[in-house]
Amino acid sequence: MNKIKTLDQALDNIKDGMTIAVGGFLGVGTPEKLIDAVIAKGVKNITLVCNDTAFPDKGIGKWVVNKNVSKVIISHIGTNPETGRQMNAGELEVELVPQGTLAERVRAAGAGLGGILTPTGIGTIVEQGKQKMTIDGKDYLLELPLKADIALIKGSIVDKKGNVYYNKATRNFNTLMATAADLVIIEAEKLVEVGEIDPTDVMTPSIFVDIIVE
Amino acid sequence: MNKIKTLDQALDNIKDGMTIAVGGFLGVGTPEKLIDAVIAKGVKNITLVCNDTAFPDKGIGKWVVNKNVSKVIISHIGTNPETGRQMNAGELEVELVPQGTLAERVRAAGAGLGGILTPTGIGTIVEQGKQKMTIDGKDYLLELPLKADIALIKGSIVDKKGNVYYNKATRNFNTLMATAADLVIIEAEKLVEVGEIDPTDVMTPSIFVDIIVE
Amino acid sequence: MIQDKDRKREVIVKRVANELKDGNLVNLGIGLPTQVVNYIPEGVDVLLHSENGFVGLGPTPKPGEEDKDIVNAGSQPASHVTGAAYFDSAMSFAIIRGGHLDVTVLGALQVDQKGNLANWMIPGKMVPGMGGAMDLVVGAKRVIVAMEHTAKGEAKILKQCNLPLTAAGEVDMIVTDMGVIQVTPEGLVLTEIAPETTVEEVISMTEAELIISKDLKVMDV
Amino acid sequence: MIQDKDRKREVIVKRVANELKDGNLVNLGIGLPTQVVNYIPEGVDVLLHSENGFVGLGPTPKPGEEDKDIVNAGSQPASHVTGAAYFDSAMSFAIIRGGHLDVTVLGALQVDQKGNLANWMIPGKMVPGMGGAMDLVVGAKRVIVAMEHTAKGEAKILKQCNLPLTAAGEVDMIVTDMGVIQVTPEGLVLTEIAPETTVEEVISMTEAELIISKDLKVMDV
Repeated sequence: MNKIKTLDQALDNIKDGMTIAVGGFLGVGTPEKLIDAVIAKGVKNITLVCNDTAFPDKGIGKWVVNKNVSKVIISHIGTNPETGRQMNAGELEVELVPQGTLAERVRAAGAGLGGILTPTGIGTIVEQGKQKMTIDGKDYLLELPLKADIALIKGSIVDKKGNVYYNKATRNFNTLMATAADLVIIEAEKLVEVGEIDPTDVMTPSIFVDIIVE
Repeated sequence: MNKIKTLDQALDNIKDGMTIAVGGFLGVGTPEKLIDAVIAKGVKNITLVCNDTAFPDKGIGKWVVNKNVSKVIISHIGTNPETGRQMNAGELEVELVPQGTLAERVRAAGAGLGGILTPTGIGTIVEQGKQKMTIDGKDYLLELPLKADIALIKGSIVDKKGNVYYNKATRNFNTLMATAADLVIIEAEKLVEVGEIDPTDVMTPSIFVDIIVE
Repeated sequence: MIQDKDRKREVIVKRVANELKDGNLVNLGIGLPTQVVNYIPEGVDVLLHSENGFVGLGPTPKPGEEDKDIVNAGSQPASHVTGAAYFDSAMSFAIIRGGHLDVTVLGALQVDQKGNLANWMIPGKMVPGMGGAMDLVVGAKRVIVAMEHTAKGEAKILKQCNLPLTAAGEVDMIVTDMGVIQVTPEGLVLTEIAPETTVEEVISMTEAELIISKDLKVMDV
Repeated sequence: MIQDKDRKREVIVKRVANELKDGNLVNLGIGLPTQVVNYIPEGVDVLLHSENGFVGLGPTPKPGEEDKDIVNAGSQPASHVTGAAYFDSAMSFAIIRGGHLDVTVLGALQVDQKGNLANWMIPGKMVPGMGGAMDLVVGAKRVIVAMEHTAKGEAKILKQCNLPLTAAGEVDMIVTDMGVIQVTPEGLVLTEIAPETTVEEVISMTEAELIISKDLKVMDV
């Protein structure tokens, strides 16, 4: 099983209308080459699951600027004025999710959980449309799993089998997104031979990675 | 803040009747010195949260043999005949929890979640007394957080601030137990200076560790 | 009907091994299923999952070469293959429950027509606990039961399990020393029969109703 | 009442810094709260949490010494201290939500008598999203709001917030350029007053009802 593909081969899997989860936090730990390739291909109507929309010229923000995205499920859009503009103009649907809830919803999808109960959002508009439950006298919201068709992630060191090591603050949502998508494409900052990453230090096991691009 | 203590100092925190979560899987990744010290101190009526009761002469199984424990919340007791004997004789209360559910319940306690929905146990006696919920046509059990007064864990490499690295298969429940207890005592296989573990490779951040014994 | 105990076990594990596909992530239960690893066809690259926290379980180390920090889920000395990855118990069961495991192979005390499985306790007699079995059976894409067809002459494949269940309706396939049975919405279908074995023998050793496949083959073992 | 903008900010961050205890794990919000780090008293060893995935946030690196893989939660170049630890977003928010954070310091658009906080959106005008703020305010053991007392002369400490809430009843303490206010079951209690400031000035700049502490002190800034 050779998982190493060209950008073109990897992009064959990405179609209009898909839900795509992308790793990264304000552009750090984001697969920029994959992002650019999606723009070049002109993919449309993507539902984006990501922490934020980064910046107009960096990270996933470029998808917003280039109108590849019709909906974002996201915790923060403040660093990309274009996201707010499109939202206010009715061109882009924005579902805001507290960052910790976003992490748990994606994790739940990857871990086969039907949902999780979080106190975050109680007493706020985040409650709207959600089931509230009281456990031990404390209120919680039932938050449901969030799954994607494709995850695009970035690894600092990736071996040819797909084991991943993330350097410093680049890990963020990459580990979670990899567990919650039908197909996972990783952009390797550094591609190494199988065995070069100590098995104890692997952060995303190869089983989650389908396609590797350099 | 000097977290490094003698076994005696660490043991001062452990009292009769406490709920104690212990890392390890069939004795691997288990803090044997701490286990022996609890036996030597003669602590009684412990409620034990652990994956298994290991073996009569290895790991946490020694607590069962020495009658330090009045209740176990656990996924497997089959490797320690004494656990089954005490259970059948009415001397020990045994709450059996599926292993993945145990992991999620402990994680939920550490992560501030009010509970999680799992499909595991549906259609079995594990359902008893639990709320069932249907999400997207699939049935789930609501499983509640599981917290401990004290966690006893074992680290392969521990720095003097309490950052932990677990070698190979010794990680298991240690990372989870550390998040879900009021006080965490770690037994360091190898104690190193702060900074000797690369921050990217830390598996349990120092913030979870209160006391380090060698 | 095969009489030799060793041959019986060989037939079961060899047949299960042939079910594994290249690239599969597989969990092999303690006991008989563990031996499946010795019969995986050449060219089929399978990654083994170990509940205690890794993918890439390797062969049993030679005496003197054991690593105290590597054991399998049964606590026996183990090794890892090149390209393995270790993780904690939350990730281990996220892999299982999240549907990332292609195949789980387990033993059984009882299986029934609805694909119900009982393999974790005999009330008042043997209560080892479910360990990871309930998660494995619910979470894996395919659940294969590998067991001897009967226990002390008594049927284990029943109309309805009477022992506490491990999971309801999750078993996909049963491989025994007498044949291969698929669990289908119509019921249990005998699709393969063991060498030296007759359909009448299988039926007599099975309490559940068996549909005999029109394409009944002899197990290639 | 302090007039100088820089002095106002200094008063706020200095006073907040004095709230931090040795060994505390602290999250400092983007903007003004970030500057608290510059005033932490000597001998007080505080570990800073960064939502994007680490504890042990260090000082801003010198130009030319930036590491592209280390940024703070506002995406500015950052560093880590010796003994830091990186992790993923699930762990980052497990720390926050799980009550492992001793103090979170955030700015506010509005705070009210019940400890309600609004700091993440002005409908139709500014909708940056809540980011990690909702989790931080719900999860941290202590929530300190650090902000200028008014915005363009308008009160921000209200009887009742009219902007969408970040969280209900979670604020413990409000530190402004005019004083220190504790959120108690009885209401807002002014416990400290800024230098050059009168109680009347504070009351006139506050819409909420203020209880003036009998032990009212001048802020040590």
